[in-house]
Amino acid sequence: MDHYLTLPGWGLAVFQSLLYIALAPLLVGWVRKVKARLQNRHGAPVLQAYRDLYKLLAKEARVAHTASPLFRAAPYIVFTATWMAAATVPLLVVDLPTAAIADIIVLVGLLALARVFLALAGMDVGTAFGGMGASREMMIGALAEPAMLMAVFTLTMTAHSTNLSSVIDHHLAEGFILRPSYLFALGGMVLVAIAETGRIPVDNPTTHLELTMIHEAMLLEYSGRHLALMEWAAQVKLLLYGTLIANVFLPWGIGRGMSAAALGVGLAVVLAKLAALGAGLAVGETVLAKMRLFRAPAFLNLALLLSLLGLLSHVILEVGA
Amino acid sequence: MTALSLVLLTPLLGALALGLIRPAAPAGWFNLGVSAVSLAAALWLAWSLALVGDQAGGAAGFIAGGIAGLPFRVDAFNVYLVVLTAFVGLTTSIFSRPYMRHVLDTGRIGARRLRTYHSMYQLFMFTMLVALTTDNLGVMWVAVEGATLATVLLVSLYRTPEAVEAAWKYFILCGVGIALALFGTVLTYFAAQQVITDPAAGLNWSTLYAESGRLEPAVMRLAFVFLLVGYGTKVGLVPMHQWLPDAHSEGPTPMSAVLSGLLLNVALYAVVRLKMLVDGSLVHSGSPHLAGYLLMGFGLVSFLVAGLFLHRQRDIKRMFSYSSIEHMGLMTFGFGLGGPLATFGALLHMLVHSLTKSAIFITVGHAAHIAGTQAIAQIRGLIRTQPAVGWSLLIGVAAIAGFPPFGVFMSEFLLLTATMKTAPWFTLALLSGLAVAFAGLFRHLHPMVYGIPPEGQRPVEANMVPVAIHLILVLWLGLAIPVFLADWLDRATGLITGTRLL
Amino acid sequence: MSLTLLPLLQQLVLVLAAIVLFLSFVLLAQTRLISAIHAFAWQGGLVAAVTLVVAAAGQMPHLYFSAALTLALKALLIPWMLHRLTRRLKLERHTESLQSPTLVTMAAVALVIFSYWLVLPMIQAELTFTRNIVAVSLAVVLIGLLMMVFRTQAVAQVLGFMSMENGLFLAAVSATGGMPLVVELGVAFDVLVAMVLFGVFFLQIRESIDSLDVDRLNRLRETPGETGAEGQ
Amino acid sequence: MTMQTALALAGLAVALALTSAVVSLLAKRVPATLRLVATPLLGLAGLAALAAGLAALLLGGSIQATLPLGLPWLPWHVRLDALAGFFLLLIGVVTCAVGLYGPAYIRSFEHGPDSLTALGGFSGLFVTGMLMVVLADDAFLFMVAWELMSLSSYFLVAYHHEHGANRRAAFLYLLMAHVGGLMILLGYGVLAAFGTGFSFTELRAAQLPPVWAGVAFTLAFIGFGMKAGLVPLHAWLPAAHPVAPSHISALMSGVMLKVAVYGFIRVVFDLIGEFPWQWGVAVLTIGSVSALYGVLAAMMQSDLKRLLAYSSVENLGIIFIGLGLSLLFLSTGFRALGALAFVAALYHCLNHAVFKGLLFLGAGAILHSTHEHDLDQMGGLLRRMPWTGFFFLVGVLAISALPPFNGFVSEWLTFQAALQSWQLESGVLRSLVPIVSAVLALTGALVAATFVKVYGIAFLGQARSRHVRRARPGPWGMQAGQGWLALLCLLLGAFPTWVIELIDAVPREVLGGGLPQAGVHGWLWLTPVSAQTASYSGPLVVLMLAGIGLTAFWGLNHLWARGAPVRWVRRGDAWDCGFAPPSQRMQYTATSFAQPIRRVFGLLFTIDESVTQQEDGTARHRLKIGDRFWGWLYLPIADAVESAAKRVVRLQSGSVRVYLGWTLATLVGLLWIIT
Repeated sequence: MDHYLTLPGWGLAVFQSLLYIALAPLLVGWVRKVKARLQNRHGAPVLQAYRDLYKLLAKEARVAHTASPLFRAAPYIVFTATWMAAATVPLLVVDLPTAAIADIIVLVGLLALARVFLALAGMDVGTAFGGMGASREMMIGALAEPAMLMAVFTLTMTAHSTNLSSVIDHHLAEGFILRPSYLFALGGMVLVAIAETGRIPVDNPTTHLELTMIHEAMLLEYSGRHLALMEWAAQVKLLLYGTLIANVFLPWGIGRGMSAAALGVGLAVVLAKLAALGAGLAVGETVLAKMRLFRAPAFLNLALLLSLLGLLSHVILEVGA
Repeated sequence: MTALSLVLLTPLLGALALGLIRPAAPAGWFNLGVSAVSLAAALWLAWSLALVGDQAGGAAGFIAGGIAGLPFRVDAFNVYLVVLTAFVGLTTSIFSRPYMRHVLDTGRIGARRLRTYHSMYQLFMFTMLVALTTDNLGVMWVAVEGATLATVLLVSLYRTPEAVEAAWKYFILCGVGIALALFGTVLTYFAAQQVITDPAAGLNWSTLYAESGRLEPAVMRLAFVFLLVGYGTKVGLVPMHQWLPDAHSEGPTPMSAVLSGLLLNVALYAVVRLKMLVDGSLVHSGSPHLAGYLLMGFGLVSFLVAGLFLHRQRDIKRMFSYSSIEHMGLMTFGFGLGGPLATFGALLHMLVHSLTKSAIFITVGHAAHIAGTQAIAQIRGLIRTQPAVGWSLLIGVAAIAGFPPFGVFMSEFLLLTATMKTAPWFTLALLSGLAVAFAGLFRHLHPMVYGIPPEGQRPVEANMVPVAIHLILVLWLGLAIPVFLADWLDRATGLITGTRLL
Repeated sequence: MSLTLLPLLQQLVLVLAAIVLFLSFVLLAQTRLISAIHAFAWQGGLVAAVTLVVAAAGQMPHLYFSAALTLALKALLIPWMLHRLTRRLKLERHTESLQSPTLVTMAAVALVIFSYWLVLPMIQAELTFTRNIVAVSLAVVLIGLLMMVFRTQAVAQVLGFMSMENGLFLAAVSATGGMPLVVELGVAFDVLVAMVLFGVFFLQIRESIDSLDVDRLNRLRETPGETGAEGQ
Repeated sequence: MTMQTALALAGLAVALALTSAVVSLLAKRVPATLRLVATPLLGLAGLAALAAGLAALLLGGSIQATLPLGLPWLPWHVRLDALAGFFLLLIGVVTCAVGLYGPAYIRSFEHGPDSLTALGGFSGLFVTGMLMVVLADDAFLFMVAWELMSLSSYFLVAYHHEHGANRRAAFLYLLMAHVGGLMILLGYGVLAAFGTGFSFTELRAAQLPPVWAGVAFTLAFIGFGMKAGLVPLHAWLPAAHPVAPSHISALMSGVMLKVAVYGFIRVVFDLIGEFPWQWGVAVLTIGSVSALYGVLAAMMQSDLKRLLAYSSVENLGIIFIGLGLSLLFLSTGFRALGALAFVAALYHCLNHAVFKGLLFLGAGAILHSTHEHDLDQMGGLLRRMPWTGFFFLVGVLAISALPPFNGFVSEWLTFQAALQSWQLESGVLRSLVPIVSAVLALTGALVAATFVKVYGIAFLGQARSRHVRRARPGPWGMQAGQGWLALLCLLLGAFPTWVIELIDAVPREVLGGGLPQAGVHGWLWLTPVSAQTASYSGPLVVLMLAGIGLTAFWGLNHLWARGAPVRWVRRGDAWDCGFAPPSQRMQYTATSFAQPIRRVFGLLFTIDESVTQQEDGTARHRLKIGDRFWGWLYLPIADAVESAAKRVVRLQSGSVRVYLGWTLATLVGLLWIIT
């Protein structure tokens, strides 16, 4: 472990973390653009998400009379926790100190921390919608979180490590092996990612139709920079899940070492993978319809089942063999 | 022998004197005084026995002698019961004085009957002490029957239809039981005559015990069944127990305390003494542990059935008399199990049960006065009305239910571990019995002590000193058995089982 | 066992014991109270007679005293007291019929056989003479108990009880040649006191339930019922 | 400092707790005694226990002594070793907090109708009992202390006895405690039957045949599991814990349940010492069921303290999952992994003691100032009681296993242990463990949902009733008690390496090996197995969270704000999609919050829900959620006893002739038998 606790390592870690928040709106903009195209619309420019964020940051924030201090602290905590979670996922190169600080379980924990504060913030003002959103979010989170843990556990048990860098290293060293467990885990992970980032068919990020919203319901009372942070955190989360799928399940192309070439190649490859994933997401959102809320547990149960099958097929089919 | 004479004469003379004292107030005090002198004499007796020490060869020492031509024998087994009897007799008489004054004041009895009460109280003590100390099985029978006769009038003291009914049942059932015991005694005598030449010594326990190996097993087996059913009725073993709850619930409360705390012990003492004879006689026969098995069977059945009875009680004193049956069952089981550990446990259990149960009955007496009834459904919120009574009842019941740090736990611990060693599967029965009995007690106890008392419930004048003394003793016994007492019980154990524990 | 081998006095004891047993049956089946008391007195007398014969046969002088005691107590004093009580309670004409007399008698017969069977093992000890007496006295005790179970009248129950005592006396005298004197005295005293107390209770019961039917003494019980009130 | 001093300190703790009990006798005359003397003494006892435990853990080794009490041939043995030391520490931590919190809380009882002496006396005895259980070194003293603990806590549960429900709870509690105690006693009996005596040294030396070892294990598991509230023997727990005064609830839930864990560890790991893998599977299964059922049941509750009690069932489940994993690894020869799971379980014990203590104290503070325990009546308390609200939030985050608080660390360690299951030989076990970890993950997520509900409903939003709107912050003592535990929540989460170094003495002593790898990379890095496998840096996570969060806050509110043309934060009515200003009655309630999850997991409960139309046209919603285990386990037993009792009382039919018949029948029957 000491070999990557070096000064350049730390520097690169900071750079990679900054890259996460920098790239996050881009991915969202890209997904929106592809989606618009698929729906035969022109759509906003890819960089529109940045402009929205800037606009929100510049605006004054309005806070309800009934809000407590927690309401104003929550955006910062949500943003920080999501960002920290993202920082642990190798984006360009592996073997960075951030992966040692927090492994995959901590990542899930940090995301849960963000979710808890998001839900609490939603309940703070005391509106019906806030409570509704929080309740639904926690229900979905309660089912998605174990599914996600199970999915990543499949990987970590294969690699005998929960450190994401080690997992990726293990994969790359092993070469391409067709593992049934990975297929299941990947399936579970994709479903979790869809649910957790609030995409169709579980939630709709563009809706404000009161009775179906989840994520938006919790943000209803936010405005200005608070809303910007919350939105930004959501975008980082989308990027995080994208990177997780792109770099952990399909790690090829990620940089191994600190050379500029490795970094460049890493960046290019990850951007390509993310673009493809984003396009896939857009296609999915276009062809699917949003589910009724009470179908969501079934959706997540499927995710949990897939992940668990992945884990079981690993311990039964792969270790024993 | 002087000490023993004093032990026996004090209550006898006291009974005669109390029969003559007319005014009520001094009679209560005099009763107390007689009991105190009895206790002093009993302690003296215990002290003189302690001075005798062990015989050469490790066997426990004893004092033998005659008073008025009758053989008496004092050893570790009975002397501790003598002291216990005298002690509980004293504390109960302390309680009885204000209690009976209250009864007299409320007009439930007149001065004449109070005189009967006091006289019979001491007579009852006398008969029990004779039964404990005599060496002659016939005299023991006479004394136990005498105890029945002395108490039967006390049970019907209030002359309510229920009291008369209870007394009648008590009288008939115990009379029949004791008659059967006499038949057993006759059979024992018959067996003894075949081996012991001196007809006068043929009923002496010491002689019989020395010769027990030669007694005819077939006769002794038969005899023991009669003795067991006979004295077992008096112990309150199921299914001969039916008199017990009636008699305990309808008599005056001090009587319930001594009946439950002492008389049952005396009857069990008789059974154990006789078991020792039978064991000696059967040792070479085909079924050497017959007596033990019978005791275990009766003990276990009593224990379990009484526990279930507790669940369906409506009268507080009845409830605690069933609890007495349960504990007598446990002791019987322990004595039946045999072995030094179980016997030690049973002896200890006798002691702590007597102390705790008499304390509970004393408290129950006050509780019934507070509520004006013995019906469980109408006794409510004692802790709020009179905390001393409520807490005593609660703690007393916790103690009798076998919670440490009270002594009952210590003896139950010994009995359970002894069972675990010799007959592990019985522990399941014991366990469920303890749980069932516990639930039965507490489900009724809770509403009585806790909650909001009904309107108009007022505290009564209560003397909680005896209760406190008893409970503190039980607590002490739960934390540590003093060396002299341990030694004492150990000698008794050695006497009963032939093996000592320490 | 062959009767012919026994001395005459012992034959007499056997005969008397047989009559005691017969009287037990009479007691059991007798419906008139007064007649039952008379039967009981006769039984007591016979027990005393057995004692006398045993004393004569075995040269046991203390048994003469015992015989006198039994006669006084069982044949005279207690029957007299019972008699007086029945008159005081106005029960002279009281009759009581058993529920199913045949069955009860059959049960008593079964008890007799059972008693005999019980004491069979003693045969090994070659105690044949006493064995039979023990069997008879055991039967008398058990029939007394049976009588208490089936008679609903308090006085009749007491008769059953006293007849049990007769069985005990019989056993003590014939099997063991009498208990030590002090015990005998003690037992006699207890029986007497018991009888006095029974008298007291007859009056108390009469006072409280206006009858001497023991089946009506059922207020104290755990099972629910029409009179299922607990003692308050 | 030597072990003698440590033992003396432990003795001092016991003595102080006893003194506290004795001093309470004065409270009848001088009510303030309880507040000014007895409860602070309890706190001091906690402090002494804390010191003794720390010393024992740091020094290692063990020390024995005997006391001249108990049976003549079995004096009371006491022993202080690392395992005892750890649990002393745990008891001490929470007792300290209670000592700080108690005086202010008790003040409200001084004018109540109930006896203060009972409250103080039994609190003292309760703590004494717990301390002595841990110190006991023979079965007899253990049982005495154990039952003393049960009995005195029973009196405390029954303290508010005006309500029938509380009395029933106390009854059920005592009954199950009694049965459990007897089971434990029998377990010791089995061990002793194959050994030479009842002291733990002799029990440890006993050689048991496998069948009897299994019996002893089963008895111990049932007995201690009953006390620990494991499903399905948990029914007493959610009934009893909430009804005690809150600081006692904190002790019961936070500490007493851990004493049960201690007993289980002592008997199974230490005394029996040999274990087949089946035991591990049994413990794992029961632990998983408890964890999942506990949290689901907690989710359904709307009574705050009852919810917390159910959550204790869940946490004990997690602890037993850890212990089960440990048994499984140890039985298959993986000593180091066994130690890992063992440490995880112990760590979670400590954590649960701290945060559950904190939450119960918080619930007590709410009760103290609003007299309300129903979540559906609360709301907006964060603004009324800011400190309590803040500390409670820390507790909520900790119990939800969120980094960087302590609950996360122990859950992380448990996951790490579970993830090593690939090393197991048997495929069945290998596939069992992942399922357990799935349950653990699901549990963790549901806990977060549950406590979001608690915090969101109680502390956020608007007050739902008048007395809650008027809530006042509690006295400083109460807040100090909570603050101390909240601080510990953070410290135990931020510096796991040090904590594990401390705990490590226990597996070294009990299992013969600890976690040598845990702190190899310095205090900053926690690497339980190896750095390659997993690492976590608590201090850095705290630092980064705080650093980034504060930087963002400062940056946006100060740097960025300078250029802002308009007012930076404006207060206004809530927007709420443009509907009318929301009233407090429009808020989600605890019941409605749980509704989606109730729909998903409703099958596990008996749910009786109905909506009735009132006369005036309004509708009334009624919801009753029952525990299915009542119908499955408890009621059948109660019915069986009841019907047996009904049968048996026929013996007492009232007729003297029938009684005589019984005598005759018994006599004849016995005579028949013997010949």
